[in-house]
Amino acid sequence: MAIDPLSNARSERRWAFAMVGAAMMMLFAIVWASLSPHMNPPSNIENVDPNTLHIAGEFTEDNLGTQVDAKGRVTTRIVTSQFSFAPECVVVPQDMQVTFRFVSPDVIHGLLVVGTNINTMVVPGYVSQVHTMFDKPGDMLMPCHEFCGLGHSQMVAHVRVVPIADFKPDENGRVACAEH
Amino acid sequence: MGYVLTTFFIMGFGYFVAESALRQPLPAPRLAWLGFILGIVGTVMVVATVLTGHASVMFTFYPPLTASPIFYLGLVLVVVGSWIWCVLMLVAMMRWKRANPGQPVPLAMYATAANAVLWLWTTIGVAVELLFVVIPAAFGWTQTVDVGLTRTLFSWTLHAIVYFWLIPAYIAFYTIAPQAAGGRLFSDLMARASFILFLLCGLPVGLHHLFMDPEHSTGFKSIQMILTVLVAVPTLLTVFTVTASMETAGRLRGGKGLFGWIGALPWERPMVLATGLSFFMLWFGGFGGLINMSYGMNAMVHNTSWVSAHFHMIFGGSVVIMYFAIAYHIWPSLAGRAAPSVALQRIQLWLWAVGMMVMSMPWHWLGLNGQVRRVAQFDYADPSMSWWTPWMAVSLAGGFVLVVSAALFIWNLVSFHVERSAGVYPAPVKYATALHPDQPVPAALNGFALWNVFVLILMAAAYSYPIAQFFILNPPQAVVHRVDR
Amino acid sequence: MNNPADTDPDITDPTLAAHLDEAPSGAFALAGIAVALLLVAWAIIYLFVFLPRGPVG
Amino acid sequence: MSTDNKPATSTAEASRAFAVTVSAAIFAIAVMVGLLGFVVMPVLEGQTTGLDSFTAICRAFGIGIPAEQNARSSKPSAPASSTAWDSATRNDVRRGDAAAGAALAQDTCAACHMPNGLSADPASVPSTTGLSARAIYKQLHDMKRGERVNEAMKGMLDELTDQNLTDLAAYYSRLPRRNHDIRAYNEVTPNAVVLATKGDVSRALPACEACHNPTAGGPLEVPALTGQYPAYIVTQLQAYAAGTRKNDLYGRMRRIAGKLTPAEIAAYYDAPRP
Repeated sequence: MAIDPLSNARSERRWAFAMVGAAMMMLFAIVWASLSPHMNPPSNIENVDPNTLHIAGEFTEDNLGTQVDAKGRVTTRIVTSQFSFAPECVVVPQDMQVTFRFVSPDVIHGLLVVGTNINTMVVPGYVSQVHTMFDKPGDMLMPCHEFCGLGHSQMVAHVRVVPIADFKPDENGRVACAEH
Repeated sequence: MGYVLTTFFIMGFGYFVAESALRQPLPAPRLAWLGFILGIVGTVMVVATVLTGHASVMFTFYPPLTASPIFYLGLVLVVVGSWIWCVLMLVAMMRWKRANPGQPVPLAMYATAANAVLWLWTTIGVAVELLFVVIPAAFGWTQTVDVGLTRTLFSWTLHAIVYFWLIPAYIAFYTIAPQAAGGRLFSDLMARASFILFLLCGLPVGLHHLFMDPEHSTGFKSIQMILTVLVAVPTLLTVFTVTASMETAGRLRGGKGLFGWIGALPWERPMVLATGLSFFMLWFGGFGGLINMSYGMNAMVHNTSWVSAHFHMIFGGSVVIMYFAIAYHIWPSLAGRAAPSVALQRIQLWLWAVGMMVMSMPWHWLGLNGQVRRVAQFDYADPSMSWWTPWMAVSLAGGFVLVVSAALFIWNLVSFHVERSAGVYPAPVKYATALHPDQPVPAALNGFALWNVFVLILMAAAYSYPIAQFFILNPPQAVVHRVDR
Repeated sequence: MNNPADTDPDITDPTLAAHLDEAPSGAFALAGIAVALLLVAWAIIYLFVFLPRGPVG
Repeated sequence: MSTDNKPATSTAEASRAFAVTVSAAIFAIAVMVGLLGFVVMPVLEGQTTGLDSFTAICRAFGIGIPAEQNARSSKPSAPASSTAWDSATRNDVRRGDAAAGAALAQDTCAACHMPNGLSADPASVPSTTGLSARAIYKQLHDMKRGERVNEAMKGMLDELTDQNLTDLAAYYSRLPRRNHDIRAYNEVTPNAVVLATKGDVSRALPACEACHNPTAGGPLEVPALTGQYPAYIVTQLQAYAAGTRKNDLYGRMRRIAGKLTPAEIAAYYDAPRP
């Protein structure tokens, strides 16, 4: 036989090592991002009964929106339902840690905030929680991104990021969007 | 569309391979026809319910939205039809092995059988979801749905299903394209290893579709992310092996130097042209996929047009264009006539690739900027979205090109039968020979027993607790939302 | 291995050897460039889109 | 290099060696992947967020420990509607006795709602046909609890038990839907038809029929409005916009009605479908 029968196996092996190396480089970058700057998927397994959300507790109608607690932590609670967000506009401070908590009383929804890494599914039966920080002020679009029924396309909300100086909680620690 | 086009194509191509590569008749052709009829009946049921507005739940179902039971039963029939195909493929391979003891199964058949094995594993998730959760809810036997469980079961199917769609294209890359280009397959063993890697790594990775879901923990998400990184490896191996195979063809035709062989390839042959265009689109599709699977990075693009762009590139582009090329390649031996116009076939392939690029490329950028998918209308008056309009127009233009190309494809196949000019009875389809045809094949790469054990172990590791948790933690369920009454 | 009917009688081992002394350098070059560009594109998105969008989780 | 030159046993041995090597490699990868995903990543990440290693690993496996115990908002508030679709309520509504409901309707409701469910005063008394049992039950329950304010109805409902409500819901949900011709109503403007069938994304207004069509798959308690009196729909939209009716879940209808102009409300929706 005129050509070396193992030469192709050698080339293949060299290529395979290079490719596994390339995959490992990406993996390393991903793991680093998850550990050091904390860029992780939202994975907070926390159950809540979708049928009685509105009766009592954290997600009753009057408790929604942004609230600053006694320790100064900012939490924004939003209910996604067919086919709107409640509330449709929330205010959050710039350069502060913000915790979003989303629930659904009916079907699967999902949302993202345009231009940020905020992205989560909202599954009935679970609280979806996202910790984040905004570094620029402005109104950001927050559309529903998972098909939730025939009114899905019109399900849109906004996140209004304001400088800390303009972020003024009332006596109950609550901040809401002004009428627009 | 995704289910029906692929399932029927793959079944047909599998039957063709089983007869042409093994050179033995198909076992139980009547059963094959039964599978086909089940598929047709199921498709009619699905299409009828969707068109009459009784199944506005899309093809990922989205429980607790619940459609007419006829919709789900139709899907079950399609899947059952494809299971018949799987069994026939495995029986055909075993018969051949019994008749040719100690001989390696021809690569095309081995890969087709690998796909059948993969599909049997893949469909378990959606079959369990439909039979035990969704269909009882659709008939009204149950009032609530464990949404986390249904999403997890669907994710079991959701990723491996695309490998089921993809593998026929890879079969063409490895076993048809090098032969069509006049060369040899660079390495038969590497091809087998790639198909096995698809089988192993394609299954335990479905949770990467649920990175943004609240019902799974960081641990299982991250191990499935790592396994997903590994699933890029067989594609990267394929890129090299197929490129090297094409290089042998180019050099045998007189190509010299580092890149001279590329120009020497017979690009006028549709199979060669399609392989080139397919690899070009695979780059973009693979790029989108690498971003999708990168754990935290998924947050930038989850459920946006980016994802649509990714699978239009990789499936609608690189895979479907190979389906076209395979159809052109095998039609002469099915019809008993030569192609009336290879030029029209080339035009059709070019239109498809250009249309798909023009349609999908803008979606990457729009998706990265927050254009969500599965939405019927946007508020283009909103300043944050007004700049999308021209890009959507570009995308739409690409869509029209695709429609023209699809129509031309149908004409190209019809023309085999209507034009008198096509007359010469062509030679039967040949499969590529390996560069070193006598390299011994380990028994493990000539069967699936060992690999099934590993799939079982990996699936158990990746999915056992993520599914069991719904029975252990018993999360609150969601009430069924009927969309058809 | 392969069916004898599949084998092209024109391509003999000496023919292969005569033509394939450079192979697979072209495949290494072409596939290598493609994969390198892929990694670069991935890194661009990672560094210039993903990281600036800030922490979540 | 043909296999024929070798004794069969050596090929079999080589195959076995291949299988063993591959098995070892796959197990090694699986173990490393497991360690990285369940130990290294969660522990390192847990250190920066103040979780001890044990908790971090448990959380990585998803053993029900939320990331942090959030300060629960403790502000007590009366729900807009106390109707909840828990399993008890769903079962009660499903098992309502239509015959008992018919007798009760004859005594209590027929004076205003008429025996066939079609009222004589379309502006203030709705058609009660073509509605699901859940839709009827929800409104009866809310009015009985005073969450939807209606003095006339409250007086009647005070006399009724929850079982009576489910029976009435069962009876009225079985009445045939009112048949009517859209063309008889000249108030329907093209704009209203667009809002009803397509909505308006610039105001985040979903199409009315995304929920109120009988086959829409909207919220469980949503009333189908294809047979409702236009005048009644107008008064209810006005009440939602003014905030005098507020028993809708999470203010969905209040927000929608609030975004509509008075002219749009006047141009009522009545779906052009059977």
